[in-house]
Amino acid sequence: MEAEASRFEPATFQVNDKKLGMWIFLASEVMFFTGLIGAYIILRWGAASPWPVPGEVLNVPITAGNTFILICSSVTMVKAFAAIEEGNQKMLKVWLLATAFIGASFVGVQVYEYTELIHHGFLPSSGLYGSAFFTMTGFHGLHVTIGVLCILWVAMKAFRGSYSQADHQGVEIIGLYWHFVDLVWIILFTIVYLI
Amino acid sequence: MATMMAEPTGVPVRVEEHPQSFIRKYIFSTDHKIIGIQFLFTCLFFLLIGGLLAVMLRFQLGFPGATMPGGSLLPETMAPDGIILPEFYNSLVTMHGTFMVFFAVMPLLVGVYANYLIPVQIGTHDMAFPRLNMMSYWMFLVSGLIMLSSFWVIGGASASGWTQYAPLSASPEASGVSTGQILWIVSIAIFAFSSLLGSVNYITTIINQRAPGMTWLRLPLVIWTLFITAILGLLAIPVLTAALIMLLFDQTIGTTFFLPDTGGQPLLWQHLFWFFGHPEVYILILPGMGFVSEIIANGSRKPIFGYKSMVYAIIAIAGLGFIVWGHHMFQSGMNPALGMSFMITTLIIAVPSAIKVFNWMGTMWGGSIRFHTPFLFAVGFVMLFAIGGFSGIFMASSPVDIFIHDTYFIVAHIHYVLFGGSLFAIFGAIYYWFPKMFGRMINETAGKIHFFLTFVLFNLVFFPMHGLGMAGMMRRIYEPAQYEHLSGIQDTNTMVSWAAFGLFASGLYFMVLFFWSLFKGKPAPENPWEATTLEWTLPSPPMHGNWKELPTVYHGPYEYSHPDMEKDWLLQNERPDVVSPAHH
Amino acid sequence: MSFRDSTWVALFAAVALGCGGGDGDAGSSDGGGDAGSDAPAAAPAVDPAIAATVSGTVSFTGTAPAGTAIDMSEEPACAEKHTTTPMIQPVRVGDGGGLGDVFVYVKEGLGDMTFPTPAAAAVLDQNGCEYAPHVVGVMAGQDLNIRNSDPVLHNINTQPEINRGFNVSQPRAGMESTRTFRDAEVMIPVKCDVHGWMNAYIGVTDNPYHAVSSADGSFTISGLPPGEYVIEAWHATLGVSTQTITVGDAETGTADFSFSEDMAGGPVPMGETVDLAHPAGHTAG
Amino acid sequence: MDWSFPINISTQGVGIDNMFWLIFWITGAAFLIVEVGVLWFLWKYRARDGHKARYTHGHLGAEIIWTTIPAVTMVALGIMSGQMWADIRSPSSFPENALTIGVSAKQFEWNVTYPGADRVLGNEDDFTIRNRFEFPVDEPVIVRLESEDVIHSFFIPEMRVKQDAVPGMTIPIWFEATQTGEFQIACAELCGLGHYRMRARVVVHEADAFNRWYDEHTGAAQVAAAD
Amino acid sequence: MSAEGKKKPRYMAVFGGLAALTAIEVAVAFMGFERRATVLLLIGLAVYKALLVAMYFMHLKWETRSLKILAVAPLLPAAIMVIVVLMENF
Repeated sequence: MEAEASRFEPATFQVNDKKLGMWIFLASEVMFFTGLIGAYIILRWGAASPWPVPGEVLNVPITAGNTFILICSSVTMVKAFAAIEEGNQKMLKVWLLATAFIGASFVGVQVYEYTELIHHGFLPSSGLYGSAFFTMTGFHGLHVTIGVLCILWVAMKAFRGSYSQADHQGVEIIGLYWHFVDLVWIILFTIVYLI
Repeated sequence: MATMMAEPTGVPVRVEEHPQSFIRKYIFSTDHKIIGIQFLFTCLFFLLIGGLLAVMLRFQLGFPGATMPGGSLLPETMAPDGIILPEFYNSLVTMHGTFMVFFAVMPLLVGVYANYLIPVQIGTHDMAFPRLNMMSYWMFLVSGLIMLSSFWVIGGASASGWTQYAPLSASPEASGVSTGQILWIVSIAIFAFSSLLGSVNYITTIINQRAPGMTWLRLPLVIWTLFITAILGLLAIPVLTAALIMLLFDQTIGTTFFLPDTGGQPLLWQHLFWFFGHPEVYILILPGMGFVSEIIANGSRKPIFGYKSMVYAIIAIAGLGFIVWGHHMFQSGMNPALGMSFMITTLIIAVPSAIKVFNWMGTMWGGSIRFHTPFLFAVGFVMLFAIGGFSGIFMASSPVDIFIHDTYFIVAHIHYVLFGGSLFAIFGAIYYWFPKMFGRMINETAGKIHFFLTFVLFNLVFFPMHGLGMAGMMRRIYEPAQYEHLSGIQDTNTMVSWAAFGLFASGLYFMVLFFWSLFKGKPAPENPWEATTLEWTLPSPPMHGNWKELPTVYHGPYEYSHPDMEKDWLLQNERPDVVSPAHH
Repeated sequence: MSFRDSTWVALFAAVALGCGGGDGDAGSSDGGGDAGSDAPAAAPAVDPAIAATVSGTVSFTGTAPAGTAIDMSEEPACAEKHTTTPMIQPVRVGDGGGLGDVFVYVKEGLGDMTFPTPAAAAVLDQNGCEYAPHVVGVMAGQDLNIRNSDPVLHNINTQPEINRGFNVSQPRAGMESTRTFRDAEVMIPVKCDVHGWMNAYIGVTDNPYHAVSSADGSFTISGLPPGEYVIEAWHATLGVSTQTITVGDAETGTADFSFSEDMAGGPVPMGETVDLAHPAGHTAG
Repeated sequence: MDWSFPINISTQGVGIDNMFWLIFWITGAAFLIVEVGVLWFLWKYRARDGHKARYTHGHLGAEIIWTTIPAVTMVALGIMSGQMWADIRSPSSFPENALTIGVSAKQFEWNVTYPGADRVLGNEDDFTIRNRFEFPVDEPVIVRLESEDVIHSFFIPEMRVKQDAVPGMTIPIWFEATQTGEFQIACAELCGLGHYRMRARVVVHEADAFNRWYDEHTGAAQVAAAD
Repeated sequence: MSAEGKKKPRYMAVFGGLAALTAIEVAVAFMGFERRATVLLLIGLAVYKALLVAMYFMHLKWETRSLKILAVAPLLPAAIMVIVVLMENF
């Protein structure tokens, strides 16, 4: 058994599998969004014709609000994590459900935004800006949706009482994913809507 | 046991063989060994497909317009009365590349051996995420079958080359392929996700699950190469996924990322593709280098020469691999200034490869060489990979590349690296670990026959291609001889085609040998090659969960011919009678 | 070579396992839809005793635009088939002012009668790097037999708007490929991307009553049931001209059309459906 | 069997071929060292009774040697190639007042546009000829490459010229022929089912022959413009 | 587990910061400064917000050095790709 004790000799990360795995997965997510956002930057930089002014095509105020919503969801998520760290099962459930709800409403607002834009004739097929806008925000939206589903699943496990002060990796790694998605949105919002 | 469970790492510990149904055990298995074997069988099937496509396109090149034997089996849109059509030829070229790169060589290296070897060589019970591992296999299988099915949809399979250069790949009007093209994209996207799951799994496992005493510099080189490969895949493949999504949307919902009419940039596709594609090239060769290091050390009965420099070379290749992609684009209209810098980085990346070749020679030097089949293939790898490396230098020099770019010179180059390199390493690995995987030996004589057939025929097929390239024969040309400057090359092409058929036959011979040995081969001992790494301490085949109690590692991976010992190999978990002089 | 044969079997077996071999025939029926599926049901055959005929000539007034010479020096195999320099001739005027390559067909008046598809295939040949004929008519569902009489690569790139198009290649002399079009469409442009000058037009109608004017401008549509018809003449650069004609039992009506140089550059309808069931719909435009 | 370069008829080709053979001899030497070395080791160190393998983990000196030698060689090659690359492709290397010809690729033809009598490309007296690319010997020619549909590649083996034609871009290249004769443009980038037939005639004329040919066509062009 | 034993991070403060920065961003975007200044400013703000999220919400602040490196590592190839391809247009 002393063999077991020394099995992480020399300690490299001192992080358990699931968390390490999530961070590694996020690394690949970084590259994925770099592919999309990078393509946008490159196309815009190299565009021959003048690029449309985001503020005139898109509804920035609404999206600013939506950004705020997503930030809120990040806070509730981290609150959930803090709760279970103190072993507070009740608040864990509350905050998780809150996060899921706020996340869902973010997607809702995005869907509304899409319908409005399409109604006003701004489509994926309307030029480079349309292409890039819908592809980038669309795939971010997809990530959010998946995140919401995962959070609901974690919440379900929370109601089953699968998490404890000692062991709550589930909450922690879904949190990592959720905050990453939030982080990506922060970048996207600036690049796509403001610049 | 309890203490092990309580361990913070949550390592799944399955020590005793608990009975499982056939389905759970062999089909939807989470055991890394079974998954590795599933990958092996699937990949061999796809390898066969890829070879078959090669035979067909070689037939057209060798006997332009002749009726292909059995060709009448093909639908009229591919080969009316056995005569291959140009559009079908383009599909053949595309799908041969696709199957060999994505569904044969890459998963054979990563899917099969990363899965099988990582846990048994670093000394743990299983992968960090066994279920993800299973998922990764099934997604791989699905993507492969989707790709295969695209031959039979209206318009046929994708015909824009495995590099899928837009706009040809983005506009059905131009390529004449729509459904097949979409299936290609979807299939590779699924494949990308599958290998992403794999990478996460491998990296986590190698970082967190090493047995006690298995320090970074005691890892077998196979593990090092697989680790770096996983990192390359992790960072490169998502970029391809992103590009594929854009391409798919260009195809289907009218976006214009790569379509110039509305400002899209065709070159953007090439940049994104090759940003993935060049690391991919190293994904395809690094694990092979790992196998070869393992086998050469074993065959020469010597510690690998310059273990550390090997490790650093691997890391250097990976690092440089991310800044050389532009050498695929010297003639693509890329800014010439960029071409300049890419040329320098590309030439530099030849250095670590050279180091490895010399280290392998250094390992053989002063050895006591045993010529078992795996060793023959490993040596074949060194000799042929060297040629591939040299021919690469011609392409790296951008002025020379002006002429040989997109000619058969580069076809020769890629095959010396991917076939002479990767595939020889894979054959070596199959022969080397077959006893461990299936508990039976492959007959040595039969194996050596396979080696010599393959080695000779391979060179007959691919060496003349350097000449064809110098004569100016372009890639992906359905009927070269109708160009004036190529009027003289038909007999070369015919000869190459015959050799290619022979090479395919030797492949079939191997398949037969493989499956025959599976059932009829004589039982394998625990350590048939008298090797030193941890998997050889396990019974052949190892049981579910590998170890009852995890081994402890005392020294480096290749302690052969230790002076103070009677037998000439020292397993990693063996303490020599005297103090081991392992690391200095 | 037997080993290759055997591996063939292997592949197909493998595939049968792999993807259920389900869509095995989808590829082979590529192109203009499959013939059998919606060929007209057995129709009232027109009694030859009362069958009427419409014939006439298409004439051209004015001076035809000068043709441009084609440089076939890169395709000697084609060049040697021509005694005179081959020309691109948008308007082919025969002696006596007859206008050739005009597609004449019954546009309206057959109500919702259906007709059996002609068993004989229409032929579109590629000879001397030119399409022969330049304009060909088929009935929906009728076989169109595309031939290559040249020892060089031609690709047949059809660009319909209603039917499913196809783009097939014929790398060798003597190759044939048979296609059909599911729906009536006037006209379907055809081009060969390897030889920029090669183009042709396929007229697809719901009935067998169509003709292409010969070099002297004459055409004949026979076997018509008696009745009143709208006849349209279509030319690739001069556009269309329509007239109504009534033919009684077993009589022969005459419909002469005349095109003039000032019609050039006008709109030429392409990819129009000709739906006999609803004569009102789909007129020019 | 014709296994070596086609004849070279361009000024740039000389350097390219020389660089090729330089690399050929360098890698050839390395090739011998590796292959002969391996075979020799295999023979010399084959397992024999009573003979045990040397127990060594490597040798720093050796590592340094076989790291530096390749590194130096590569950098040297890089510098030489870089110079040549700049002479061929860098914008500054383009000759002044060279004859400029437009080449536009489409599936599966090369349309060559010559400047009209005024010898200036891009105005109404230009004339376009399908699949015929004619230019004078001993005079630098600039080709402005374009593509209408997909990516093609403009390849004249004897001229040692290859450049992709990318839709949406105009890519200039230049070269100078040193011999007259008839050659072919080949398409070197997969561009669809007719890719393998996408070739055009290249004619390199003596200067005065070229001028005669040119005047005929400019004449023709004016006539065409008239009606 | 990572934050165990350390003093609780003040999540609400971070949240306030993020909200405020977002408001500032929108303001900047419509303030109509000189173009380059706007872009630089916006990018700066976005990066700062991203850092806040990573450091506090994702607890990177309390992780081992090697994990911090792992988290930042992919940004290198990412930056290389974008920057190099941008050079096309120079």
